[in-house]
Amino acid sequence: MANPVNERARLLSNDPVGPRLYLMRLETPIIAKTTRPGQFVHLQIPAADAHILRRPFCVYARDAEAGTIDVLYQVVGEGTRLLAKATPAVVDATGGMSVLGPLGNSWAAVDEAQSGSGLHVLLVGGGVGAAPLYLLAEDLIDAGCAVDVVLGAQTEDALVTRERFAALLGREPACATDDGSYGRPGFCTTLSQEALDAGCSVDGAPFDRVCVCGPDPLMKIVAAQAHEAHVPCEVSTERRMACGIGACLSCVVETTDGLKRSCADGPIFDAEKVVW
Amino acid sequence: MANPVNERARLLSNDPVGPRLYLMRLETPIIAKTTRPGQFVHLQIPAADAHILRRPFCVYARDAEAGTIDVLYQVVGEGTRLLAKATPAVVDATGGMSVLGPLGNSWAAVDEAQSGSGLHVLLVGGGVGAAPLYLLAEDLIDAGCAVDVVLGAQTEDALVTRERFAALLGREPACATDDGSYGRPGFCTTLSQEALDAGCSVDGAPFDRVCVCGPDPLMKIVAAQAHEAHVPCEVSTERRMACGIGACLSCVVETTDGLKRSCADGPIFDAEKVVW
Amino acid sequence: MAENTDSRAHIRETSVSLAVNLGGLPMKNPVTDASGTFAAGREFSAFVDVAELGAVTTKGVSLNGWQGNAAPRIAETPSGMLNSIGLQNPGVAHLMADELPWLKSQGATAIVNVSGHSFDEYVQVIEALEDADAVGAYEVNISCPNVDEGGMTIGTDPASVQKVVGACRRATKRPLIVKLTPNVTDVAEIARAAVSAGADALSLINTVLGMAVDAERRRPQLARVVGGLSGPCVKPIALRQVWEVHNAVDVPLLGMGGISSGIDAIEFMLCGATAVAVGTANFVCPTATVDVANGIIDYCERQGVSDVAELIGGLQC
Amino acid sequence: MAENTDSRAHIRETSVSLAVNLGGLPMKNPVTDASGTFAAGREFSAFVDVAELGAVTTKGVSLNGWQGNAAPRIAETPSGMLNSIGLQNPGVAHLMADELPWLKSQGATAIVNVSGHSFDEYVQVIEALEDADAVGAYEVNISCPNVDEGGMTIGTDPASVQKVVGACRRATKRPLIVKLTPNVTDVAEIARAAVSAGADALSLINTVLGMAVDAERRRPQLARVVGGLSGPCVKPIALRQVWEVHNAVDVPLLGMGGISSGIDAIEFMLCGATAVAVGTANFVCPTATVDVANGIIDYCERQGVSDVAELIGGLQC
Ligand SMILES: Cc1cc2nc3c(=O)[nH]c(=O)nc-3n(C[C@H](O)[C@H](O)[C@H](O)COP(=O)(O)OP(=O)(O)OC[C@H]3O[C@@H](n4cnc5c(N)ncnc54)[C@H](O)[C@@H]3O)c2cc1C
Ligand SMILES: Cc1cc2nc3c(=O)[nH]c(=O)nc-3n(C[C@H](O)[C@H](O)[C@H](O)COP(=O)(O)OP(=O)(O)OC[C@H]3O[C@@H](n4cnc5c(N)ncnc54)[C@H](O)[C@@H]3O)c2cc1C
Ligand SMILES: Cc1cc2nc3c(=O)[nH]c(=O)nc-3n(C[C@H](O)[C@H](O)[C@H](O)COP(=O)(O)O)c2cc1C
Ligand SMILES: Cc1cc2nc3c(=O)[nH]c(=O)nc-3n(C[C@H](O)[C@H](O)[C@H](O)COP(=O)(O)O)c2cc1C
Ligand code: FES
Ligand code: FES
Repeated sequence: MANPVNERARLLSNDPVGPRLYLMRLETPIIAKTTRPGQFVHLQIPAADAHILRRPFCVYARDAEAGTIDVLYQVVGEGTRLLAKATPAVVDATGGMSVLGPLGNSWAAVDEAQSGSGLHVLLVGGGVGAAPLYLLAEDLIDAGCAVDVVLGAQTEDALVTRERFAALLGREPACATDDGSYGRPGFCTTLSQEALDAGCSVDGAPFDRVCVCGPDPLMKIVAAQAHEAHVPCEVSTERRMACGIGACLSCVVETTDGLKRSCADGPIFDAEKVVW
Repeated sequence: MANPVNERARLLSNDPVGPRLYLMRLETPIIAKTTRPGQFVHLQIPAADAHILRRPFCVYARDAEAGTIDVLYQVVGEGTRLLAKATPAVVDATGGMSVLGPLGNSWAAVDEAQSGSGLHVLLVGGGVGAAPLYLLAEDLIDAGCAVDVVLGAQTEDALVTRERFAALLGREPACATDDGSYGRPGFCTTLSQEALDAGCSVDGAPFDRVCVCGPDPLMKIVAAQAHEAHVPCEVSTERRMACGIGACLSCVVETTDGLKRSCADGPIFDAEKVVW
Repeated sequence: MAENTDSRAHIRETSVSLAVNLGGLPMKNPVTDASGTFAAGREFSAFVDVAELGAVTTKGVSLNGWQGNAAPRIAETPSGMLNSIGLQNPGVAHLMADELPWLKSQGATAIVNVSGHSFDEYVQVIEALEDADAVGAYEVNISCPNVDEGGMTIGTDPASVQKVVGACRRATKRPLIVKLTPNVTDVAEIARAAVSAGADALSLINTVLGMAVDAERRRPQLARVVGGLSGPCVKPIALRQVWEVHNAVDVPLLGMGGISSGIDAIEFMLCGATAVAVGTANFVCPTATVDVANGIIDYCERQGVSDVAELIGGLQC
Repeated sequence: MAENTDSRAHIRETSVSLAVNLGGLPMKNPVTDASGTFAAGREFSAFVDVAELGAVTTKGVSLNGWQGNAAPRIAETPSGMLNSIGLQNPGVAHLMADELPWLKSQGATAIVNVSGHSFDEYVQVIEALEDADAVGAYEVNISCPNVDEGGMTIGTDPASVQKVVGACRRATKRPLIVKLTPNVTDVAEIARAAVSAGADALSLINTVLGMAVDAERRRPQLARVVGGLSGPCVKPIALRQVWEVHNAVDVPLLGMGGISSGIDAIEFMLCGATAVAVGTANFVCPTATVDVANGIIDYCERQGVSDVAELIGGLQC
């Protein structure tokens, strides 16, 4: 892994893209070059000095040449509410936004794909958890994998990653919405189960890997489905983080190997090892 | 006095005008209409949620028609440092700046000028203390007074109110600079003494009033000079303020009538009553 | 300051039942101001209608008045402030002649915050106030230095607390709220002492002892060196102590410390507060009391809470 | 994490004399990290060169290691945070096998923060560490709950403090720093107890007990309900206690609590701290320790201070 750095980033854009969803583009030349799929950045909320903790977000997309990264985020609390208000002018006026990264490990699937060949990988993303799977899909396809994507969201307009995935895959990802406004009505775990049952949509071969990112309950169900199907599965954990670099032990994940730090030993863990 | 209001102001401009000096224009239609000379506004520092206290600033100029007020301020600490960084875009993005005002009393000289006639008034402003004298000069001249102005500053480029006063008076105010870069070298108390000795520059008549604003030591000296010359003198006090409206007793000024609240009983006090 | 009803903030209509009872004091809603941050309300009457508040808590009053401390009396700190006003007040006679009649004329409920430098002084202040009909309850501030005990803060010693509260209890039948200091090892112990001596309710927290330094001039920022910390920064400490006291005694609590929104108030109620006081936030925004009340209404409506009293002590852990 | 010297922050050259002596521990400058916020430094080595710091204070270590508390373990509060890590640590053997040799290889000075659930455990941890040559000083954290005394925090009772400090004192000749808890009525009394039992230096403050609530879900934000408050919000409390302790005892003090800039550090030194520790600020910015040291240099150069030790206790009041 590349050393993390603390970049003073310009905010290039920060726009609403769905219900409580925002897409932010940051100018972080070093992080844009060095981030691997699944890694995250730890952001300081701009112009909010009472909010001292950084906020962790996965990198959704990166453009090494332009030196930018994209973050897709949902407004859930005070910090993300303030983040959504940040404008390029505000961030410029406050001397840029402090972005620590790239942090954390990456999906083992990428290493495996690069050493082995022609893996069949199923990606399952719930809600905003779809974002970190995009970089993964890119790298897996580059490495010659066959990739199927299952996305779940509450409503159609929350399925904001669908088009990027469709463009990358050259076909529609399988989608489910809670309210049935798009794709299969209900939870996306039905789709992940069907995919595991049917095999890869490209050639019908059984999957070699499942990678999931989303709310804990979703990841737990998909991990169980993968276990059932004897397919190795990785999950991306989310814990409250202070340091983000492995020093404070705020972000522990219980695993069969003991307590692990989500920020430094993860966020990606072998699903078999996570004690849910 | 008009009731104070809490206006969400747009910041129209905020520009450096001298060494650590900034001129800010705020859109506060009600305050612009109701402010009397000597009154102040209590501002929330924008985009700085750890800085919970407001900061008090005198109104330098007002434009009732345009609905704007000007504040001239010096960067002295963390709050004013952050204020100087505020841009119209930042303030717009955070929903406007909270401005409480108009607060405090006004110069008795104004009432007196409006009831009596043809008063001769000497205004003495030290440093950024010159700002609150400008509105006073305007009202006094409107009321038919003869007004002389003495200004002191550290350097020529800190004499930022000089031109506005010159335009208003139709002649140059008497100026002193600590470093001698403009006007009389040394402190402006030499000039105030000379003025008291010589009488009003308009017609040589003795002054009926002295109004001073500036650092405490300056006000103390000028008050003594006025006392010596048997001229009534008012001073504008500066104390650390929390509420700004007379409730918390943070801002007390010791007077011969007991402790008074600078924010509500002042900021203007009869110099004879202040216990320096 | 003349009335200007149009520009004042108002507590909005709601079907949520907001009334609570604070140890015998009926409050139309759970929101009062924190003593010393609101004077007796008059200075805020251009911004809020004090009659709409659950009560108005007046600034600490002593028998013959105190001069308070030297200036500077305040300093800003991260998300908070320090004060060393030193309980400046003009004495109980002035309160009765001037402030209480005004509060009564406004239709406000008054909680009178009582201070003293000796056990006797507390009692004498209460005795004087027994003649005033506009007093809804007393809030006894035991964070004052006591000259009887060598200047020690009464509120840090259970025996002194019992003594002063007992004496005040014998002086009145009105609801007696005892205001605790947070600067103790075990606030529950102090709370039990106050209740055993007859407190009808407890209020907490008073300010936390703190200090600020002007590094450039190498001087303390406050003339009295040390002062009381308040504002959002102390909220975690206040919530913890309200929770501890709620688990230790059975009387209702008036919670305060850094409350600036309805959500903050709800947090205190969930930890066991029956009512809440808004202090430093009044300096941040002069409509803070009303804003907090409206925020409580918003929360209850959003969460389907029909009676705000359901929330008291409702923390699930 | 591989070295990447180019992007690290460094303490700059200065003619100001920065060395201080903390109760027998020579420090090349007054800046260390606050225990538990820096692990043993390795995680920060992409950002700072730990050998440049006055010392590296390691995370609290117990005899056989502790699991710590359930998650969530942290919450954000206004200008601060709460933590209930619960002193999770892998035990003293791991520290000696893994962390201390690394610190030594870096050329860093180590202060080892020692915790225990009984008087004996403290002593056993120190006895184990006496075999390690890379220990510059011990910092005994007396804010741990003590099973010998029914779970009470040792650091809140002068007799327990004397007992544990005395026992540690007998176990070592190395500099013994005792870390005080701020959650007491009278910190000076505790400080005197620690010094009378043989402490060479005192460090303060540890975290302030606090709590945070998730109003929407009506649950505490921390799994353990109550946690320790740290960060800028506690600085006024910390400065006050450092000042009180400085006026009460004669040993050097290691000041901490909300330090995030050189000016903050100077404030602590003026109140009586010989050295300072940077804690929560490391989470805000991973170069905080070095930034604080450089800020101290800036201040000294601007003010013409040739030896930083001149500032210790230099507050004028
Ligand atoms: C490795 C990692 C990657 C993430 N990637 C994304 C992403 O790409 N897009 C996205 O929308 N969200 C992502 N999250 C979640 C995101 O960090 C939280 O939604 C955000 O921190 C909430 O901040 P807040 O101030 O709005 O919430 P508040 O609830 O007000 O925050 C209070 C505290 O809790 C923490 N917190 C609250 N919710 C979470 C959460 N779900 N996970 C971790 N900490 C939390 C905050 O960081 C803060 O310290 C990620 C989290 C982690 C750990
Ligand atoms: C009625 C009144 C009118 C004023 N008018 C002007 C003006 O027109 N232009 C101008 O430049 N300044 C004016 N001042 C002074 C101005 O308020 C302070 O310079 C400013 O508050 C400093 O804030 P800070 O955060 O930069 O300083 P810091 O020192 O960081 O502030 C810390 C605290 O001290 C208070 N404080 C610091 N210095 C002063 C001071 N000199 N007077 C009052 N409080 C202070 C701050 O408000 C804050 O609460 C006025 C003050 C008062 C009381
Ligand atoms: C300026 C000021 C003056 C105060 N005066 C008193 C007082 O007279 N009596 C009292 O019991 N508490 C007094 N307090 C304490 C407050 O009532 C309250 O307990 C404390 O400030 C915590 O609440 P807050 O954080 O909302 O301000 C005062 C607080 C401040 C800030
Ligand atoms: C996450 C975290 C873990 C901590 N762990 C320890 C510890 O193991 N031992 C200890 O004595 N203090 C511990 N502390 C307290 C700090 O060392 C320090 O005393 C306190 O945080 C105040 O300093 P600060 O405001 O700079 O963080 C911890 C603090 C935090 C925030
Ligand atoms: S956030 Fe500090 S160890 Fe993970
Ligand atoms: S600032 Fe509150 S009384 Fe003057």
